[in-house]
Amino acid sequence: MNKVVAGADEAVHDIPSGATLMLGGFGLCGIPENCIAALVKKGVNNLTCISNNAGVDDFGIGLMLKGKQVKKMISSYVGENAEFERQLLSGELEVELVPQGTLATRCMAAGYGMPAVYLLAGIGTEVAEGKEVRNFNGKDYLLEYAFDADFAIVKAWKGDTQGNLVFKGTARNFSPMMAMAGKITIAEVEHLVPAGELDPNNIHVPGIYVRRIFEGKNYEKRIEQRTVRKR
Amino acid sequence: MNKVVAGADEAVHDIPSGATLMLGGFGLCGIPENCIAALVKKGVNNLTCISNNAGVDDFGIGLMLKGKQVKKMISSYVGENAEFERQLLSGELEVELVPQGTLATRCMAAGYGMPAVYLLAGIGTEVAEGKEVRNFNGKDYLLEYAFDADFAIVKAWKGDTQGNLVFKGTARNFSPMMAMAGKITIAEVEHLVPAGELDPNNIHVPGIYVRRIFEGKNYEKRIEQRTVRKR
Amino acid sequence: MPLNKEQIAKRIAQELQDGFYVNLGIGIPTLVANYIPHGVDVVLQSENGLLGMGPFPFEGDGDPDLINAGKQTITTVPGSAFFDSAMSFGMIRAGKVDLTVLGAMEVADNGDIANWKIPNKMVKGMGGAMDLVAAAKNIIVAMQHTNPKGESKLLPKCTLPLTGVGCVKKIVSDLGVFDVTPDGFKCIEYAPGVTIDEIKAKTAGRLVIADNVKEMAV
Amino acid sequence: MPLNKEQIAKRIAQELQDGFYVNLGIGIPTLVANYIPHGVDVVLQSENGLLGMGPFPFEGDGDPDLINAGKQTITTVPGSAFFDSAMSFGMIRAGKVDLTVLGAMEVADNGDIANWKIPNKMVKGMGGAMDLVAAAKNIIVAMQHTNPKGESKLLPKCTLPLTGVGCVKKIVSDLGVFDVTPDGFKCIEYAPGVTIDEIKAKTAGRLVIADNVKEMAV
Repeated sequence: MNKVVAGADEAVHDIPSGATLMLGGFGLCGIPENCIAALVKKGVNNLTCISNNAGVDDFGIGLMLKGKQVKKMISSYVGENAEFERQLLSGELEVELVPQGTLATRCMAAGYGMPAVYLLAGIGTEVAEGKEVRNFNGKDYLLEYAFDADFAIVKAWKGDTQGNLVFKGTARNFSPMMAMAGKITIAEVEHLVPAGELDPNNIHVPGIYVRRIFEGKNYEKRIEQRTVRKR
Repeated sequence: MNKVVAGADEAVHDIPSGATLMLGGFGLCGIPENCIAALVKKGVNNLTCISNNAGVDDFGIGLMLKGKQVKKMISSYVGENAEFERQLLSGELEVELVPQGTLATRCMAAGYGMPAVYLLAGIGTEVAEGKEVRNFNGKDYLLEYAFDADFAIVKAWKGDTQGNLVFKGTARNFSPMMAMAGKITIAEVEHLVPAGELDPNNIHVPGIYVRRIFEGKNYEKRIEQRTVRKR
Repeated sequence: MPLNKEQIAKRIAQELQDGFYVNLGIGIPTLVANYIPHGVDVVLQSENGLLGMGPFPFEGDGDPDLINAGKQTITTVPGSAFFDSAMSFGMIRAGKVDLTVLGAMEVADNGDIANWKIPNKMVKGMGGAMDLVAAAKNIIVAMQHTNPKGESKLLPKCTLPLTGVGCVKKIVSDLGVFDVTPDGFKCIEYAPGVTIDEIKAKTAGRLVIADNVKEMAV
Repeated sequence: MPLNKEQIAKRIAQELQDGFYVNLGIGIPTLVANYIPHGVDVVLQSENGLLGMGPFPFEGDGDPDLINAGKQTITTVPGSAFFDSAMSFGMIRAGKVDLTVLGAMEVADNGDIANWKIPNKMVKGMGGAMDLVAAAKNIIVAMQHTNPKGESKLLPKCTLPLTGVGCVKKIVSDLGVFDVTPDGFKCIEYAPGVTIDEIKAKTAGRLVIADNVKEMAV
């Protein structure tokens, strides 16, 4: 069983144009920087990207948007990106906006082998249009379907050679559910350690979900809004 | 915010006869020994217990069965208990058998605010009788409802004064989902520590789900089947 | 004098009760954290995966792996816990968060809220707002009573696309405090120097004045 | 000579491929772990919340917080991970477990399986068996070919209440190895000293003999 690959290029080598990808991260926090760079270099296009956000003009998924590699974004919030806006308004880019909790839960449903779940968010709004509504205990819920992604690409803090992953702080966000949901899951980590070094009680994503893993390089870990107080 | 109670008696003081309880544990592994003892002492009855197993004759939920405190068990496996069998055959006790994964997921659904989920287990068997079947992507699924429990009672390895819980080994099993699902969740822990001592990256159940917490006493932690090999 | 943003935040902070788990939205709601009453212990939830959010970091600190839902650098308090986005919205849906404070473009007198989309403008998305308003058991809106053109934002019916229906329980605006009741907006407090007549003039939705209406203590 | 339990387990172990995640049921399936071929690296899943199950502990060891789904004390191997029951069955349902080996009272020639309930006997419950058979993508049954009365357990139709429908892919019995195919049980190997005639006599369900049927290497 060898899940360790040399680097990002090898990890994404078989991602074809037209694929549906899940990409972990919230804003620029916890995004798979190395894999995004490799996808930009590889030049695949017509991608459908399931990701809470779409990066900024010069970082994150924004780099893939700049290269016109993305056909459709499925996200909860896509501000902070001028090129995104241009492509959207010109019709080059398709966007499906999904409430953040629904986005997370549709990923989770896929990872848990549940084809669909009933969720509250969006009832009575345009998000509910065309969706099946069902009442349970006096409350209306929307039937929401599990996402179907060819690849999930996540970035973790630590990982081991068996594919076990541990995240740090709020960089965890969508990544565990996406890692569990992808047909093929690729994990880049800041620290790759031998099997047995991570505490088995504190694994966020068990290795069974991870097909390929590598230690990423030169993490920039850009901060979108550095907010501080005086000492 | 004070979640810490003096002990098991205080923790279960308001559990009334007729209540529906979730009890964590798999076999005798990870069961809330102190709370079970307090419930036996308190003598409440007519309880509905959602628990993967029903203990053995002289330990775990078996102690509550002996006192005829249980009206109904909702479990996946109830062997290993002669008194249980006697009460079941005599009609004193009602049993609802639920596939283990369905049991876990119906707890999870409650904790995640999902009224119902679609699951595979039991399709084509007597478990499916009377249940709604729906086809997704060519496969049939059963509609299974979230459990509704008045109290969830779990045992963790460590906990802090904010109610954050950490489990050890396979003693985790059903407890995290039950802790998340109960209207009122009671946690007994082997080690109660001040807030800030547990690593926030490694919390299995965040304190928001836990109403009462205490450090349990005299854990027996009985082993049901000690199986060993020669050195 | 209508309230300023800090005063709106300060008034909302008085709604906090000891032991509350609270989700604060972006903007004025974020400021509420600065006015938590002494002796009241609340835990702040950030829907990107944190319970126990602390203040912004000191200058020179700031961890890229530690941000709030507004993508700002933050800190944690002792007893905090990180979790994934599914669990985060799970606890919101399951009603474990006691209070949600958020901003709004419009609120209707039946509790409908619109705060995510303006037709013919670039739509950035609803983020977690729809999940929060659909599930939270107690929602307070922090908002200006009127828009920059002077038009009421407390309406008989929202004109903008809805974020959620019948969910707002209370509004604290620059002019006063309003409960959302079956009779419409019920004014229970007015800002110092603001008259009931001004509130009536600037509220387009159904408005009732509480018998015991009083001047807000700011 | 029909195979003994150890030989059945050993034959099933030959089905393991490098990198497989495997769930082994109670009884003969548990023994499969003792015969994993050299150079084949598999990870054992225990549905009570563990990936990376190791052998039983040495005498005098044994941790009450570390058991398998049969409630036996066990150990872990390097790279193991613990998780809760919901995630455990989630990974089973999502098809992440490559192979499930379990026992059966009856198997039908369409792949139906019965292994949890005998009418008029105390029913202990299905445990995780229904979840496993409903979702696993590859199920091998380890069983005796006949019951103590000598009656076939490979049937045209199960007589006992079902655990799952059309899910069994392969059977290793004491008499041979059988693929479950649209034509029924297909005998691909027979145990040393067991004749095809004996297999035919003891198989009640539809049976076909593979053209290249051979004696099992044990």
